[in-house]
Amino acid sequence: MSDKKTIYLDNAATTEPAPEVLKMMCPYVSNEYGNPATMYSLGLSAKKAVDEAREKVANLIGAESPEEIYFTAGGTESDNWALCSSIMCSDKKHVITSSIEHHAVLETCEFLETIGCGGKADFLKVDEYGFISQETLSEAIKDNTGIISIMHANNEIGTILDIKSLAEVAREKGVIFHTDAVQTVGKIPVDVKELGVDMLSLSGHKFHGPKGIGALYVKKGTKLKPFIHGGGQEKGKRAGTSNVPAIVGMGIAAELAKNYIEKKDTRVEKLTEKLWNGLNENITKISRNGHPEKTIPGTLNVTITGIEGEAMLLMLDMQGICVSSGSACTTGSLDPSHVLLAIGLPAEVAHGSLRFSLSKYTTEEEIDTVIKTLPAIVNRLREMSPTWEG
Amino acid sequence: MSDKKTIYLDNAATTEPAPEVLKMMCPYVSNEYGNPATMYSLGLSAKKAVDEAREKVANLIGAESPEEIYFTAGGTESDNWALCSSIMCSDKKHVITSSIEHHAVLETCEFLETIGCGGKADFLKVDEYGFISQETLSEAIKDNTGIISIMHANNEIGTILDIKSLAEVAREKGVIFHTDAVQTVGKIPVDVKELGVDMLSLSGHKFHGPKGIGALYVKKGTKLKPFIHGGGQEKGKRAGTSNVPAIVGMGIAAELAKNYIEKKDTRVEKLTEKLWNGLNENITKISRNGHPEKTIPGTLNVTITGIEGEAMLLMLDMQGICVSSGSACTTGSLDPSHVLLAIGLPAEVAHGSLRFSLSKYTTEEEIDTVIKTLPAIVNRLREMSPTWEG
Amino acid sequence: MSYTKEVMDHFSNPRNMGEIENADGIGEVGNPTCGDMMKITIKVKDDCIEDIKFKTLGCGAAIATSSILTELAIGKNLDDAYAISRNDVAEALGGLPPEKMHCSNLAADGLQEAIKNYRSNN
Amino acid sequence: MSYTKEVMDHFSNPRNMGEIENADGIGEVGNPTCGDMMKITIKVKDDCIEDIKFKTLGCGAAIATSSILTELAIGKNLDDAYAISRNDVAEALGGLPPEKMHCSNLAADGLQEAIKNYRSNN
Ligand SMILES: Cc1ncc(COP(=O)(O)O)c(C=O)c1O
Ligand SMILES: Cc1ncc(COP(=O)(O)O)c(C=O)c1O
Ligand code: FES
Ligand code: FES
Repeated sequence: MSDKKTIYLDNAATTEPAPEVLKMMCPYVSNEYGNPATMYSLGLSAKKAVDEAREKVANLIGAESPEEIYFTAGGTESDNWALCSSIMCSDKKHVITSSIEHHAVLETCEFLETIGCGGKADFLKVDEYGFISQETLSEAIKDNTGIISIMHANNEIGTILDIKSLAEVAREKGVIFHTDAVQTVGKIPVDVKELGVDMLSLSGHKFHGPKGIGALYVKKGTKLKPFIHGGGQEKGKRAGTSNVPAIVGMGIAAELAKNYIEKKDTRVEKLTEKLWNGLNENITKISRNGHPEKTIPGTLNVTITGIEGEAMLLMLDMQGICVSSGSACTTGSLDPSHVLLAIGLPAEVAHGSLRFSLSKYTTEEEIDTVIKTLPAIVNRLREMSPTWEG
Repeated sequence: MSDKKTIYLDNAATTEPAPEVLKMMCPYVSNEYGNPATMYSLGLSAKKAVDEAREKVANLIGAESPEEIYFTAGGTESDNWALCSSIMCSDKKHVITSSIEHHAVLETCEFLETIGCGGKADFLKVDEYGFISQETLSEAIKDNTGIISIMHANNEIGTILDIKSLAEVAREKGVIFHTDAVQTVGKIPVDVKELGVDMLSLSGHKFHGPKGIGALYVKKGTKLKPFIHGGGQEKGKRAGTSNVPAIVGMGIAAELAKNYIEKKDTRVEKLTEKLWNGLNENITKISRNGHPEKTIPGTLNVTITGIEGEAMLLMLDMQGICVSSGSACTTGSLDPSHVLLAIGLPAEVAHGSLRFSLSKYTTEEEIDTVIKTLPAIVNRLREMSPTWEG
Repeated sequence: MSYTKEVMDHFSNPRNMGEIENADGIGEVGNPTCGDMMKITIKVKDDCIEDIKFKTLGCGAAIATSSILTELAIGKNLDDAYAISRNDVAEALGGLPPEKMHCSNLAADGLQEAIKNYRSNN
Repeated sequence: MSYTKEVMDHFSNPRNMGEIENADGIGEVGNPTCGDMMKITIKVKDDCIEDIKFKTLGCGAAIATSSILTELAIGKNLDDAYAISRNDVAEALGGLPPEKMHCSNLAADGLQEAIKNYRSNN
């Protein structure tokens, strides 16, 4: 069920593919169905389309060469790959990451600790905004540190970390630096050379591209061991028949995103501030999580005292408003968000959190509706609560 | 470049998605873009679509329950997962497989031998058709055999192996049995209970579904450890935002394939025989590889003495005919097909092989054109050859 | 994860929400750290539950199970009311997602606490 | 993997394909086990390559490099012809895919063998 009136504010979970993306993907699903690994013309035209998309993705993140882009099935696989490649193919078995990473990084670390290859991970503490200092990182580096993986921006609270300064520490100590940039690529300028990273993960469906496609940037010269084995695709580094339509779609999305970012449109930031101000004026005991300025445009995470997030989410949905409570991936779980706990929120407060994530398609009217709708829902749920004193 | 006159005979590499598949995928790429892991309605309708597709795939392969189907990014990932799960999460570190498997299995075996988790693989010899006897398998099983992985049908020569009898041996010895059924699912009846397998890999784009989507069947009760980590998707076993459009598309393809198989249409078999007879009558020193009857309908692998496969492929392509020489995945490589060597062909003969793979969309007219076109190409190339004596 | 129509009905139109003043029995269960708290208040007459109200902080399932519990309990004698199980609650709602089954404990436990409280006072 | 227009041109319209009868020099290189074999025959006059022909069993690149080699060699004096390198061959074809670079060896080697054969006979 999707009707015109749905107000979609969960763009950090997934986004609506751009109409241009759909249009360009279509031929590659229908008559241009060739396998780019083959030698006949139908395959070669598919290969050409894949190469063009690779170039567009390379352009979006300022890679030196399209050869540094490896297509994957999504951000999750990119994260898994970066860590497994670095730890499995090296004597250096120590991983440093942060306590606010996406589960794709956190659980891969746990995995590396259990398969008997000798992996060991440390999870850096963050401050109240989600930041990590150069000192904290520097102190954690050991002789056998094989990779440092710290996210560019957090998917729940939106905080953008100072990756440039952290990657500098890694470079000085000669450790490979990976960043999960799934939440920033396509939304803010991301330049791998400027950031100084060796590897970077991105995902198509987070910036109005298709689902099921992502990429891993690997700086030339960085050792890369395959994670999915079995064919010559992606220069022998990532096997499996290339997902041509999705690759083409992500390429177009990358091109659109680049144009969008270059326009320096601040509409989304302004709408986000409007949303925060509107909620803050009309709801008591509400607070904002994450850094108010160093944040992904469009992401607003709030905690509202005396309510549980899921109940708010369901009531908003009844009004046609889609938001997320805690992390999208753990909505089915009962634990409070590990990110909110890591930035110091008590569990009972963390339970009452909501994440709004806007996109360039979000309208002011939609934000007005949310500002009008949520306070009544909060009142209603607080009325039901045995702990709320008013 | 794709024009009406392309004769596509490389359906073992990838197939043209059915028009019905495209039609049903469309809404899930455009307005039904919700993330099925979320709780609001847009996500729930996506979840429903995913569940329906899961049921259709379960139906196609006779699974006891849709819960036994796990979606992946393709056949390659399914193969990698089955092997890694069984070896990494168990004390039994020995893999038995065959020497004619797809690289997705072969290279994963090599990978398991190198990451230091203690994996060790044996590659069973096959006979001239690609068959393996119960005795051969039985003798190879050791106390620490953790998984047996033998393909249902070979992608290069088409031979269908007697998986039922091999799985029986595994069951008697209490070893998990996996089959790569990427080439059979959707083309011939495949029933996991009838076959008696514990795990089975399949891939959407091989039966007129979309690229970038596959599944692993895992019989209830079989231990399954995640391979791609980081989220609650697929019951916590396979992380990453669900590729809803592709899943829906594969569901439709599964439904169409089931209907098609039930009709017991023998057109494709007949066209394949016609092709073989036509080539055999018009080309000297041509022979057919693989078993002539126990074979996937539509797959015809031939070797033609005195010519190199790629040259034939390129000349066929100039006439608008797409075929494959050796395995599609290794066309870029210079080694003769490991499968043809395994069934006993000398390297110099193996170099002169071509694979034709038909689909239900192949027409008799197309086959007639190939029969008319190839003999002249063969003559021309033999004329160029310093070794051909005529 | 998705809820049944019954759950969504009780969640959006909860029955007997509120607090009975001068209640004969009060049951408080749950823990805000876990994100869920419930308070059941009952009025008892002739060993039967004459009136019952709830207040709940929690997820959709917690609110819906509270609501249906009050409907199941009202009018029952104390022994029968005490015997209402988590499964009774879940069943009356047409089922709960597996990961939400624990929420139904809260409601049944809350009522049992209220009845115990009433009995200890009388 | 894809070939340049020049490769495809030489592959589909090979120049100087065949065998010179009573050749002054014959070069045979390659190995059918590897899928490639080449035979170069030359006619020499005044220390120059007056005529040259090839026969090749091999991939598209092998055939195209044979063909372009004959064009590069014809009319050259033997020393210059002997000096034609695999890179010259690849360049003249507008480049070869990396995995096919080795095929260009075959052609240059074949010509060198033919010249050596001619010289050893004269
Ligand atoms: C920060 C971050 N990393 C990784 C992922 C995983 O990306 P995908 O769903 O494309 O696998 C996500 C989104 O779910 C994310 O927000
Ligand atoms: C037998 C076999 N297994 C596995 C695969 C890999 O499937 P996919 O390309 O969907 O990853 C293929 C096809 O390439 C195949 O033929
Ligand atoms: S009451 Fe805690 S999850 Fe339902
Ligand atoms: S001649 Fe062997 S691959 Fe080209």
